[in-house]
Formats: sequence, C-alpha cells, structure tokens
Amino acid sequence: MDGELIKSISEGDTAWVIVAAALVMLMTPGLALFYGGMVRTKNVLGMLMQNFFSLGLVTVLWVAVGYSLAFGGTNDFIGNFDFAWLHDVAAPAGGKFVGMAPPGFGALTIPPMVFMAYQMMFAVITPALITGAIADRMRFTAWVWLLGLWAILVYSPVAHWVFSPEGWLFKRGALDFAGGTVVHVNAGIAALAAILVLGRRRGWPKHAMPPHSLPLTLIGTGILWFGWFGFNAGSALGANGLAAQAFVNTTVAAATAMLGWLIFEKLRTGHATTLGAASGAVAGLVAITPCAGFVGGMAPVAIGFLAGAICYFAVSLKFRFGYDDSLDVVGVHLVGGLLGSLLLGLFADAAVNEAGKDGVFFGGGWSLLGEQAIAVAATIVFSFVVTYLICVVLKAVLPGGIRVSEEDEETGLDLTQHEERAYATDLV
Amino acid sequence: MDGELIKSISEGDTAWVIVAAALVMLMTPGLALFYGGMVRTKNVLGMLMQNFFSLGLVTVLWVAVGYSLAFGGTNDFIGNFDFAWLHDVAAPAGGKFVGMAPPGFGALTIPPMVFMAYQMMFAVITPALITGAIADRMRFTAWVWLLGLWAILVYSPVAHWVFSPEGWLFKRGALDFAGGTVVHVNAGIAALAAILVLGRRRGWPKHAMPPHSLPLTLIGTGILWFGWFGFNAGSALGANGLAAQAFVNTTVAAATAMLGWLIFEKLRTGHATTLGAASGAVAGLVAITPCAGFVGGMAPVAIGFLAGAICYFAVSLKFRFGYDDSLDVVGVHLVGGLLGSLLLGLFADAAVNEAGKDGVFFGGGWSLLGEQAIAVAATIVFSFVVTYLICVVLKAVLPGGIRVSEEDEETGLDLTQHEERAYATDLV
Amino acid sequence: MDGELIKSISEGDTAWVIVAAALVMLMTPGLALFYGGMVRTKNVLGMLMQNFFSLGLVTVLWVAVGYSLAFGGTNDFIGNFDFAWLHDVAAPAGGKFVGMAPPGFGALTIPPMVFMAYQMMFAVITPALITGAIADRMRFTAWVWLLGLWAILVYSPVAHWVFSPEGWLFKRGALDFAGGTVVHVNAGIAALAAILVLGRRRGWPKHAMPPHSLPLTLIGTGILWFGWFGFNAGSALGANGLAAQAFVNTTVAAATAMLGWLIFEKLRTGHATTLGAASGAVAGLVAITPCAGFVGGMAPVAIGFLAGAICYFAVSLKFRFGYDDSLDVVGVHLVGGLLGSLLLGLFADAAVNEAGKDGVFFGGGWSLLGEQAIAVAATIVFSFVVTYLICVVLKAVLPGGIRVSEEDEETGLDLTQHEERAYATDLV
Amino acid sequence: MKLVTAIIKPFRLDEVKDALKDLGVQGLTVSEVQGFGRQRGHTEVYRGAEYEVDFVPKVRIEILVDDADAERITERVVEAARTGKIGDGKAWVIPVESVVRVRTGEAGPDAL
Amino acid sequence: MKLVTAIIKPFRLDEVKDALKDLGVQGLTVSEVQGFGRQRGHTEVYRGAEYEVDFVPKVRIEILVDDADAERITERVVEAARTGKIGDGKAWVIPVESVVRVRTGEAGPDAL
Amino acid sequence: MKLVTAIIKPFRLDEVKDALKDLGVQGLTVSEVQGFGRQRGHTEVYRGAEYEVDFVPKVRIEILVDDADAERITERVVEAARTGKIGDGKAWVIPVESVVRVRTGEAGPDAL
Ligand SMILES: Nc1ncnc2c1ncn2[C@@H]1O[C@H](COP(=O)(O)OP(=O)(O)O)[C@@H](O)[C@H]1O
Ligand SMILES: Nc1ncnc2c1ncn2[C@@H]1O[C@H](COP(=O)(O)OP(=O)(O)O)[C@@H](O)[C@H]1O
Ligand SMILES: Nc1ncnc2c1ncn2[C@@H]1O[C@H](COP(=O)(O)OP(=O)(O)O)[C@@H](O)[C@H]1O
Repeated sequence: MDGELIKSISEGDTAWVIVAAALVMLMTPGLALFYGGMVRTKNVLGMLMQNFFSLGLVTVLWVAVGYSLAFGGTNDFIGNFDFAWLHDVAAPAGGKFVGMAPPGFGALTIPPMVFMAYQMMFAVITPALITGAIADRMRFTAWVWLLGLWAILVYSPVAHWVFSPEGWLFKRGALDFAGGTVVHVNAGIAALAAILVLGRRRGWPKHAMPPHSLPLTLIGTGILWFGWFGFNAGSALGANGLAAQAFVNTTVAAATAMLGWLIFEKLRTGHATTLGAASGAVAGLVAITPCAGFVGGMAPVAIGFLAGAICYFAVSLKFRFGYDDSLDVVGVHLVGGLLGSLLLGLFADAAVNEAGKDGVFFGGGWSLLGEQAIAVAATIVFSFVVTYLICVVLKAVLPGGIRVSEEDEETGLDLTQHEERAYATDLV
Repeated sequence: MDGELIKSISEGDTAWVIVAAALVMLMTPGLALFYGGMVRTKNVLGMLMQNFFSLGLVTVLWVAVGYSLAFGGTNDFIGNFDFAWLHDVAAPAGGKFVGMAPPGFGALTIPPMVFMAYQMMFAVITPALITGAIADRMRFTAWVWLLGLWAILVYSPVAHWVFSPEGWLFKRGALDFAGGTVVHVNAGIAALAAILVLGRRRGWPKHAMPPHSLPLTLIGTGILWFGWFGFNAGSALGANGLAAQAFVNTTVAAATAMLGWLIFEKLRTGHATTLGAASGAVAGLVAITPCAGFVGGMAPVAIGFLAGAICYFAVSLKFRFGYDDSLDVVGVHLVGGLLGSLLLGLFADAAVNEAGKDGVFFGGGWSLLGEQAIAVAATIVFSFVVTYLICVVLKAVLPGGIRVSEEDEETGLDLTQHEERAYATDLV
Repeated sequence: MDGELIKSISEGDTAWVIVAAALVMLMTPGLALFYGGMVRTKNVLGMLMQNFFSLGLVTVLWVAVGYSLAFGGTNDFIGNFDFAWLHDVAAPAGGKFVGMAPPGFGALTIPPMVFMAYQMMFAVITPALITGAIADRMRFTAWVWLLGLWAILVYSPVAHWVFSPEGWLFKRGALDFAGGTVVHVNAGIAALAAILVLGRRRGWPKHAMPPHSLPLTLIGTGILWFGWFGFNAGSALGANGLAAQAFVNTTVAAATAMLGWLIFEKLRTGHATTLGAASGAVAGLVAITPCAGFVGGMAPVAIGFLAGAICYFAVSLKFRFGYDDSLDVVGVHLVGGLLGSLLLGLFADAAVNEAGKDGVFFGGGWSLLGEQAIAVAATIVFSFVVTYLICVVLKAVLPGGIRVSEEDEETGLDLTQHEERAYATDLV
Repeated sequence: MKLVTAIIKPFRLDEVKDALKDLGVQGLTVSEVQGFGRQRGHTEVYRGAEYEVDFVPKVRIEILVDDADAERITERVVEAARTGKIGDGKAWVIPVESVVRVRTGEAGPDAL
Repeated sequence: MKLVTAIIKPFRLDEVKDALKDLGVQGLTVSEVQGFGRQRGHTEVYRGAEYEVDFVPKVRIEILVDDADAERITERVVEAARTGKIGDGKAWVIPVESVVRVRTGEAGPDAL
Repeated sequence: MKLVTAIIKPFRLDEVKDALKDLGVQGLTVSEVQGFGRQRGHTEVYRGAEYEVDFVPKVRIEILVDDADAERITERVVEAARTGKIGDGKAWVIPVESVVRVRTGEAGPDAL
C-alpha cells in the first residue's frame, strides 16, 4: 500500500472533477463522430464502433489493472497491482468513501475514486485516437486485440512515467499538464507504427475519398472542444484559479489555431474550409494540452497559432512520404502534441502554477526544454516500438491477419465487419 | 406543510446537482436521437417530436402538481398538493432562496428547488422511454394525452412509493438509487401495456424495418451515457465519495454490458454490431441505475455483463410472443430494470452507503431481495393496469382513436402527423 | 486599474461557473446545427462555418480588447483597456490565481478569469445569432469582417451599458439577467439591419426552401436547451438558490413556449410541427433570458407561453414586410428578447433576488418597465445604426462586396465559399 | 430484345420482384424516381410557410427481356404492382437492338 | 407512343413542369442524375488534398407521349429548360411499343 | 442516333469515363441504381433480427451516340467495366429518333 488516505475533500473541487470526468468521457463519442464524418459511407459504422468499443473494453481493463499499473507503487517505470480491481481506491472512511490516494498525490482534495474515474477517461480516448489513422481497413477483431494490448502495454507505462509523481520522466522534471505526451504524442506515434504494418487503403492516394458527412464531423468538433475543458481544466483537479487559467488557455489556443490553419489554407488554396476550421481547432487543443496549466498571458495565442499553421502543413507530409494516415492522426496529434510539449519548454511560467517551472522565455533557461525533449523522445521510441511489435505479432497470429480482404475493403467495414449499414434511407 | 426549511447549503453539492439536472435534461433529446436513428426515414420526426414534447408537457405538469404528488406529504401511497405550483419550494430565506425540503429529505445540502428540478428531469424522460415501443403508429394527439395522463396517474405515484421516504415501498425497505424501478421497470411495463392496446406495425415482423441512421443512434448513445452520470451519480445529491462510486459503477456497468451483448451476438451471428454495442451499453446503464449508489467493488462488472447478455436475448422475445415492441423498450428497459432491481438484492453492500443495506452476497440474507421483488411486482401490476386502462379509454374516446390510419402509417408519421419531412436533400 | 482583488473564492461557485462557461461555449456549435439543419443542402457548411468561425475570431478579440471594453473602467458608455490582453485578469495571488474583478463586481466568489471566460462565450454566440438571418448569400470574407467589427463596435459597448455596473443602462436601473437585451435584442436588430443591406435570397419567397435536415436542427435544439442552463443559471455567478431559480425558470419557460407555439400552430394549420416545437422552445429560452434570475413562482409559465405564441405569429411578419430573414432571427430573437425584457417590467419580483426589483405586478409600479423600454430602445437604435453602417461600408469597400454572385448563390455557399460539399454519400 | 420499364409504388417492389422471380426472370434494375401525375402530392409546413410538393416517390424497374417474354412479363409486373388506387404507375416496352453481358461479352438472349 | 427524355439543370425543373402542365401533359417522371459534358465540374479540397469532381448534378425528366405530341412537347421542354449557358442538357425521343396504366390495365394513349 | 445504356459496378465508373474520354465521347449521364441478379446481396442484422438485402448498388451510364459509333462505344464500355466477376452488369443499345441540345436547339449528331 503506497498511497495515503485522503482526508480533506472539497465538495466544490469534487463537483468540478466529476463533471470533468463526464466531459472527457463524452470526448470519445465526440471523436467517433469527428472521424466518422470523414470516412466514406461504407465505413462509418466501422469507425464509430472502433471508438465506442474503447469505452467498453478499456474501461474494464482500467479498473482491473490499468489504473494500478499507471498510478500504483513507487517504481520509476511501471506501477504495481496495489489498486488492481479498485482495491483500496474506495476505502470506506466514516461512510464518506474516501480511499487511498495514489503515491505522490497526497494533496488531493477529491475522492481518489474521482481521480481514478477521471484518469479512466484518458485511458479510453487515447487508443481511440489511433482509429483515425487505420481507418477503413483493419479487421474489427484485430482492433479489439490491438486496443486491449495497447491500453495495458503502452498506455499504462507511459502514463506512469509522466503523470505519476513516481514516474521517471516526472521525476526528471518533464511537464505534461493534461497529456500532450501521454495522450497525443503517444497515440500519434502509435498510429504511425500501426499504419506502417497495416499498409495503405486500396486506391490511396489515387482515388478521392472525400468525407461523407462534414456536419457529423462538426458535431464531433463541437463536442471535442466542449469536452476538452474537462480534459485540460479538469487536470487542475480542483475548481480554482488554475482550472480557470487552463480553461482560458484551452479555448484561446483552439481559436487561434483555427485562425492559423485557415489563414494558411486560404493563402495556399484560395479558400478557408470547414474541415480546416475543425482540424485547426483540434490541432490547437492538442498543442495546448501539455501547456494548459503551466502557461499564462498571451502564450496560448502563440501556441495555438503555431499549432494551426504547422499542423496544416504537416497533414500533407503523408503524401510526400507515402504513408496512409487516413484522417491525419500523425499530422495533428503527433505533430501537435510534440509541438505543444516542446513549446512548453519556451512558454512555461512558474508564476502561473507553483508546481510548474519557468521556460526559456521566462528565465528558466534550457533545462525544461531539454526534459521535454527527453520525455517526448522516450515516449516516441517506446510507443513506436511496442505498437509496431504488437501489430506485427497480431498480423502473424490472428487467423485472417489484421487487415480485411480486398473484397471486404471494397464493400466496406460496415457490411463486412458488422453486418450493418449506416444509412438505410433508400426506398428499395 | 410537511417539509422542513433547508439551512445548510453546500455550494459544491449544489453545483454538482444543478449540473446533474442539466445532464438528465439532455438525456431526453439523447433518447430522441437514439430512437430516431432506429426508425424508418418517414417516421423520424414523429419519434423526435414525441420525445421533445415530453420536455414541453411534463415539465409544466411537474411544476403544477407532479412534483407535489410525488414528494409532498406523508401519505404512504400518494403525495399531496403542498408543493403544487412550486408553492414553498423556493421560500426566500434571507435572500438565499432555500425553501422547504420534501418530507424525509431534511438532510439535503442543496436548495429544494434544485432537488425539484433534478427530479423533474426524471419525470420527463420516463414516459419518453415508452415512445420506443409505440414507434411508427400512434397518432400524435393520442400521445399527448397518454403522456400527460401517465405522468400524473402513473409516474408521480410510483415515484412517491419508491423515492419518497414516506412511500410505502421505501418504508418497507426497497432500494432504488436512481430509478431502476421508478423509471425503467415502470416505463418498460407501460410500454408493453400500450403496444398490446395499439397493435403491431403494419408489415411487422414480415417486412424489414432497418434503422434509417445508425450514426444518429450512436450520437444518442453517447449523449445518454454522458447524461447518465447525472442520472446516477447525481442521485447522491452531493459531490462526494458516494457520487464518485455511483459514477464509476455507472460507466463500468455500461462497459461490461456492451461487452456482454457483443460477445453473445458474435457467438450467435458471427458479427459484433454497432447497434449491439449501443444497445448493450444502454442495457447496462439501465441495470446499474437502481444499484449505482448501493454496490461497490466489482459488482458493476457482474451486473453490467449480465444485463448485456440477458437483454441481448430478451430483445428476441417479441418475435416469440408476437408483441411488436418496435425499439425494444421491453427487452431493454423492463428486463434491464428488473434485472438491476433484483440483482441489487444480491450485490447491495451497506459499506458503500450508510443508507443502503447488505444483499445476499454481503451477509444481508434474503430480505432485501424480497423487498426488491415486492417493489418491482407492485410497480409492474400498477403501471401495467393503469397504462392499459388509459390506452383503452383513449382509444374509445378520442375521435380517430389512438392509431393512425393504414394509409397514414404507409405514408409515415412525419408527413401525416406533422406535415414535415425529416430530410429534404433531394434536388427535386 | 479599477477592479479590486478578489479574495474569497468559493470552490463550489467556481465549479458551477466553469461548467456554465463550457455549457455556453457548446451553444455556438448547437446553434450552428440548429441553423445548419434548416438551410438547403448546398449551404450547410456555409452556415456551420459562419458559426464555428465566431468561436475562432471572437475568442481572440475578446481576450485582446473585447472584455476590457465591456467590463474595464468606470465610464458610462464604454470600457477601457485596463484588462486588454487579459492584463490583471489573472493576477497571481499566493499561487491561487485570483486576479482583479471588473469594477462593480467586487463581491465575486469566483476567479475573475472564470468571469472573463464565461462572458467570452456570450460574446461568441451573440454575433453568431445573426447568421440565421443572412443565411445562404453572404460572402464568407464579408462575414469575417462583419463579425469582427460587430464584436468590437456593437457587442462590447452594449454589454458595457447593460452588464457592467458602471454602464449607463445598468445605473439607470435596467435589468437583464442573462442577456435579453445584450444578446437577443442586440443580435436580432443587427440581423434586420444586415439583411436590409444584403437583400433577399434569390427566389425568396417564391421558391420553397425547406430545411434539409430537421434531425440536425433538433440535435441543435437539444444542445441549446442544455447549454442555456449555463447561460441563464450560470448568470447567478454561483451555485446557490438563485441559480436554482434561474434554472427552473429557464426550463419551464422553454416548455411553456413550446406548448404556446404548438397550440397556435395546430389551431392555424391543423398540425403541430417538430420545427415548431424546436422554435417555440428557443423562443421561450430567449424570452426568459433577461428574467431568469428576477422572477419566480409561475411567472415563467406566462412568459414562456406568451413568447411561444407571439413568436409564432412574428415569424410570419417577414412575408408581410418583405424582408428575407432566412431563419427568423428577427421573429425569434428580436421579438422574443424584446418581449422578455419588457415582461420583466411586469413580472420582476424583488423577493427572488435582492439585486432585483419589483415590477408592475409586484407593486413596483411602472418605473422598471420604463427603464426596460429605454434599455431596449437604446440598444435597438445603436445596434441597428452601427450594424447598418458596417454593412454599407463593407459592401462599398470589399472587393466583391458582401454578397455572393448570382451563380454562386445558385451553386451554394459550400462549394463556392469553402470548396467543400457537406455530404458525399453518392457513389459517383 | 425488349426493355420493359415500370414506374410503381415503392412498397410494391417486393411483390413485383417476387412475381418476376417466379416467372424465371434472372435480373432487373431498380432506381428511385419522383412521379408527377393524377395522384396529388402533399403539403409541408415550416414555421407557418406552407408549400406544395407535387412529386411522389416512386420506383422505376427496368427489365431486359427476350422478345417473346415481353408481354407476359409486362402483364405480370402490372398485376403485382396494382393496388387499384390512383398513382399505381405505368409500364412500357421499348425495342432494344443489342444486349451484352459485361462479364463475359455474351450477346443477345444469352446476356440476360 | 414515344418516350421523351430530357437531361436538364435541376433548378429549371419547376419551369419545365409548369410548361408541360400548360400543354396538358398529365404526368411525368423525374430522377436525379449526374452529368458529364462540356460544362466542367468543380474542385473540392479536404485538408489540402484537392480533387476534381467531373460530374454535375442534373435532373432527368421522362414523359410518355402520344406520337403526335412528341415533337411539340420536346420543343416545349427544351424552351423551358434553356438558360443559354453551357450544361443546359439534352432531350431525345425514343419509340415505345406499348404502354399500360398499372391501376386499370388501360393500354396505349389511354394509359397516359 | 443510339442510346447506349450500361449497368456497371460503381467503382468501375472512373475507368469507363476515362475510356470514353479517350474515344472522344463528349458527354454522358450517370445515375445510381440498385441491381438484382445472379450476384447475391448481403445479410444485415439489427438486434438479432436478420434480413436479406437482394439489391446491390450499381451505376447506370447513358451515352447518346452517333449510329456509327454505337458498337465501338459499347465494346469500350464493356471492356472498361469488366472485372470478370459475377455482377459486372449489362450494356444495351436502343434506337433514338431525335436528339436536341437544350442550349442551342441543335439537333441530330450536332447535339452530342
Ligand atoms: N406521361 C407520363 N410519362 C411518364 N411518367 C408518367 C406519365 N404519367 C404518369 N407517370 C408516372 O406514373 C405515376 C402515376 O401516375 P398517376 O397519374 O399519378 O396515376 P395513375 O397512373 O394511377 O393514373 C406518376 O407518379 C409518374 O411517375
Ligand atoms: N452524349 C451524351 N449522352 C448522354 N448524356 C449527355 C451526353 N452529352 C451530354 N450529356 C448530358 O447533358 C449534360 C449537359 O451537357 P454539356 O456538354 O455539359 O452541355 P451542353 O449540352 O450545353 O453542350 C451533361 O451534364 C450530361 O448529363
Ligand atoms: N434482365 C435484366 N434486366 C435489367 N437489368 C439486369 C438484368 N439482369 C441483370 N441486370 C443488371 O445487371 C446487374 C448484374 O447482373 P448479375 O446477374 O448479377 O451478374 P452478371 O451480369 O455478371 O451475370 C444486376 O445487378 C442488374 O442491375
């Protein structure tokens, strides 16, 4: 037993973090719609299912062992099984159900159960991000395995390294307020590994594969932006000025990233697109994620704008290098997450958060930037390698491999993987 | 006047329950989409309208008399009119607007107005659940009457019996944390009564009636899951460890129920479907509803899994018995609600909630299970009989009866009941 | 520096207002869907984009100068630049990030940063309301300019007049709990000014232009209703009885307005429509906005019902007077906002809110009604004139003017303004 | 070779298809159309603005048939599609010069 | 009997329908099609990936007419559909061997 | 003048269009249809209720051509559309009496 019993619960803080957990939960359906709108009609359900299924499988794995592997114990590299099956997470303390804080989180003012639930939602959405890259061609069974293995073998360790005060990257001094490294870099690089094993969609890049419903994508965008307040401001773990700062940084970065993307798009193609607005906003949300509670003032304006502009160019890289990242998980989440994590080395301002540090622009010198670089590098290497291995092994051992047949790809995932059609509006 | 003046308000608790009320409100539109996606194109608006209309009509009835009939007074079987027209609910107390707690709720730490609003949202969504069963064939006018009468004659009494500390089932010791009996069993059995009077859709079960838009159904599912945190964790009526426990139980049960449904579906048909994932999740949410604040540990894993598996089989009963429960309100809400209410007799753990009890597995013996059985049985009998009578009377007295004409059913509810079309994307 | 340093933060109040800010943020995407469903297929993205873009541009303008112009300083007519670029809004105070309250808001129990963020969301959605009127024919570039100029030149001043305790209308004693005047009357009259300059859609009113997707509109309606709890109950700036009262007033008015609209629609056309239910609910939400925290008892029933009934008739005015208010911003927001602001003069009840007043029906005499009339009149004149001028100037100076070419209007905004199509479900 | 085309009520499609299967017809092609005719359309109302929609959803069936079968098949389609109410639709026959099966290049009756 | 078919711009449909009503035409059938021709399509851009869509939405109108009316009706359709800009479409006439009204079984001109 | 009609698999449309462009065909009209034939449809399952969908999405291509070109063009379409698997579709030729270009009123081969 490493944690300590939480004694002073604030109802206000608890209220906010419970709500934040619900908001982050909503992001997974939001992501499903965001992605689902972008695929072709025949693959919509395949996409929605891969995302919703994460709510099913990862939730269970998380309460079983995932949480404990991420936040149990004091080992540098991996948690333990102290909290497996939620043991001790909800310890009745005078009927108030308080429980054991994870090691290093003794100052929590919320029930550890709330913390566990909040972190659960991160564990659910992170692998779901990968579905955007592998869209339209992975067998559902293969996804089930990849999802489960990844949640345990990749997510929990990286979360431990960075989020747990006992993790080696945390101890070295890397900062990651709400998951720039743990969530976005991690999922983004895993997406790249997965598609390198999986291969390109048939017909890509020759055939046009336009989004089948941009309104669906925009519903998703709205939900993601809304939920991201839970993601980032909830990471303050209380209803206070820090949460407020994170809230504002989040929305400002999303806004400026939207502008950044659209400006360059307009300059290059002559039009500002709706999908560009949505993509820019998400890029900004990604980039501000690690920074949200560590920067202040006009930093989010700069971080957001850069994220929008750079991700706009990054989504074209796939054409140059020839990897088929269907919905730009690499271009948006890997690049945006990297950018945010590194820019934090410049823009971090200890005046914003006592638990933070000063970056280059606030007199903190280069050390934070160095730690940030180490954290993302370690995550990239680890996540890429393990994900690649998982995919290679699954490809070898699963009967039917990880990819649907040519014919099934032509027919679409909806009918072949799920025996359903998304829209049956026809009369016939 | 039976209630007592609330004195100590917690802002944190208030914040959470206000948000929870908003979340539960959102569930009715969520349900509308969940159901709306499952009907055929020509009946989409009919379905959406029946649900949205509940937000219109039941809200007004609730502030007029419904709340008072459910929570006023100390009678065993029915409330009184003490709180009619919100009388005394918002009593100005030093400008703080505190008001009178309903009898037995003296320990509230939130303004009674918040409690009233929170309960209102339950009253709104419960009859809305019925719309899934009667889909595609009830006249809108008939629904207006059924809705209004049911809200007063069925919902308020049953809510009084079970939720009010003065109700006879509450007093006997039945537990229902957030409405397994009051909401799901109640609406589920009423749905059965209504369709027995209404009859089958033309062409059922011979003609296929596939969902016209599963993405719409999945938007609804996401919203329902999100809103259900308000439904279940909000029922703790405060931002505390109990809310946290209920939150976790809720999401875990939804997750395991999704897995339970999909596993049996895959075994039986060879495919895991998106609609199955959505249906399973909802089944789990239904089943955990009565249990959410009374069970702990891994109980939600079991409850959810059983709910998913059993409801998967239960939705096929209609083909065996020949009742046309269009969107499986009986199979999911009645069966899931029953299951949860009874499983609570096994899994209840007083250590989780001082106000709870121990079930069979926690050394409490069979008495709780017995009370649960009495509560659901009483609800089933009462709700079935009264709903059946309402429908029979409406059928007799309404000019035009309760069912649309054959031709109107062919044309669809949208054009015939509302003079609208859901989608006018055609060029012509 | 005019504000004073906030000292006593309530975590519960902060939790609620943070959530409320998130809820109001969600209303802009909700509005986009509400409107987006009502336009024709070829203009969906144009509509969505105009709304989402407000989240991009106005957010940045608000943190830059908008907030300061609205809430800085003690001038009667306009704020100052004290809080420009969020200067002093988040002043580190012992690591708690408290900051400077805007003048007159010294009693805040939430971080000023939360107040700023909450108000930001109002600034974002207010100009977005205008998009419903100008639908289907404004060039995107023109909208960008109109949006930005309007946010600074119209919104900030009017917000200062009415919301800031230093504003002249506030000081005179006009009441506006959550923006009946600042948001709805303001945007509604601006919409009228804009369409007078812009002209009618080609083919209006001869050609039918039915909503392309009412389900989308109803998703938007659900989100708006949900978000409006943040809008109205959040304006209590705390989690207390007043917020509860505002919450209840909001949902009751939406409900009765839905009924009001549908009753008259049914009487006149023989059918109650889904779009009518949605429109009525929104009309009720608009009308209760100024009143939400100043009225109690059954006042919202009356206000809502009147709003539903009157707005139902008001949306037909455009056919009589010949202005093409595409999606009835004038009929719903101007008329509904006016109605609510004036009815407040009748229904205001100081017992509900110490900061409120008594209206005609509560013994307060006619003075409040007079002040309300002055406030809306001043807003109408100012907003109409400035908006009209902005549009005229933009029409003159923008190369290409403010309106798309005939051919582009025929083709639709999606392809011509954004080079995208909303739905690419075709096989071809 | 002939091309039999029929415009019918959408909900009769299954009956027509089954009737044709019984006759040994191996293939047909169906599409959604909008019909204008004696059968009146409907009114829609949006925020008080009423308007008339003249068109009624119909289904078009096309069947390539051997010359000898044209009449019999047309009759069968008409029978199966008939409800006796206005708007039941039309069926007509057009001469076809040549038919090819894309897969094999077979021509004439073998292509059916 | 003849079948007059026309491919036209969608927004001319109302004019064509009204013109035909004036001529006494009692029915017609309409469907959505995509045309490829001299009129160029458009470009779409999604996340920087541009692509060309060659097809332009058109409407197909089919009218069964008596032999004697074919020419007049075709002319009227062409007039009503004309905007004078590229992409206005085509109209053509095909001989029909027989027509039946599904509802009554009437054949020939009576079926119209 | 002839009307060449082909029912093909949707994903062959691009190939067919390109092949026709190469032949100098200046225009064609395309629509979505549902085919029933030897190629079987699929099963769908919703909450345990299975049902069969017999229809398979296809694309119909219509090309007005000069008499002399009909055969060559039909052959080219068939070639370009062929995958060799069941369900590739049909192509057929119908005689056309007259063609007009709506924009100009040109008739006959000039209208193409
Ligand atoms: N002259 C025509 N040419 C082409 N299609 C026609 C014609 N007349 C009718 N139709 C088609 O047949 C359908 C039914 O025709 P209608 O006049 O409504 O009823 P009925 O065929 O029973 O007299 C119409 O909706 C239209 O699709
Ligand atoms: N040879 C053809 N066969 C069938 N349809 C054609 C043919 N040529 C053109 N069309 C149809 O007519 C439409 C208009 O043709 P287009 O060449 O763009 O303009 P125009 O008819 O004014 O010369 C096309 O979109 C297509 O639907
Ligand atoms: N007799 C027919 N009349 C009209 N269309 C037909 C006919 N037979 C087949 N088709 C069309 O051709 C398509 C392919 O036919 P099918 O029998 O499946 O394969 P194949 O042409 O390779 O033998 C069908 O889906 C249908 O659209």
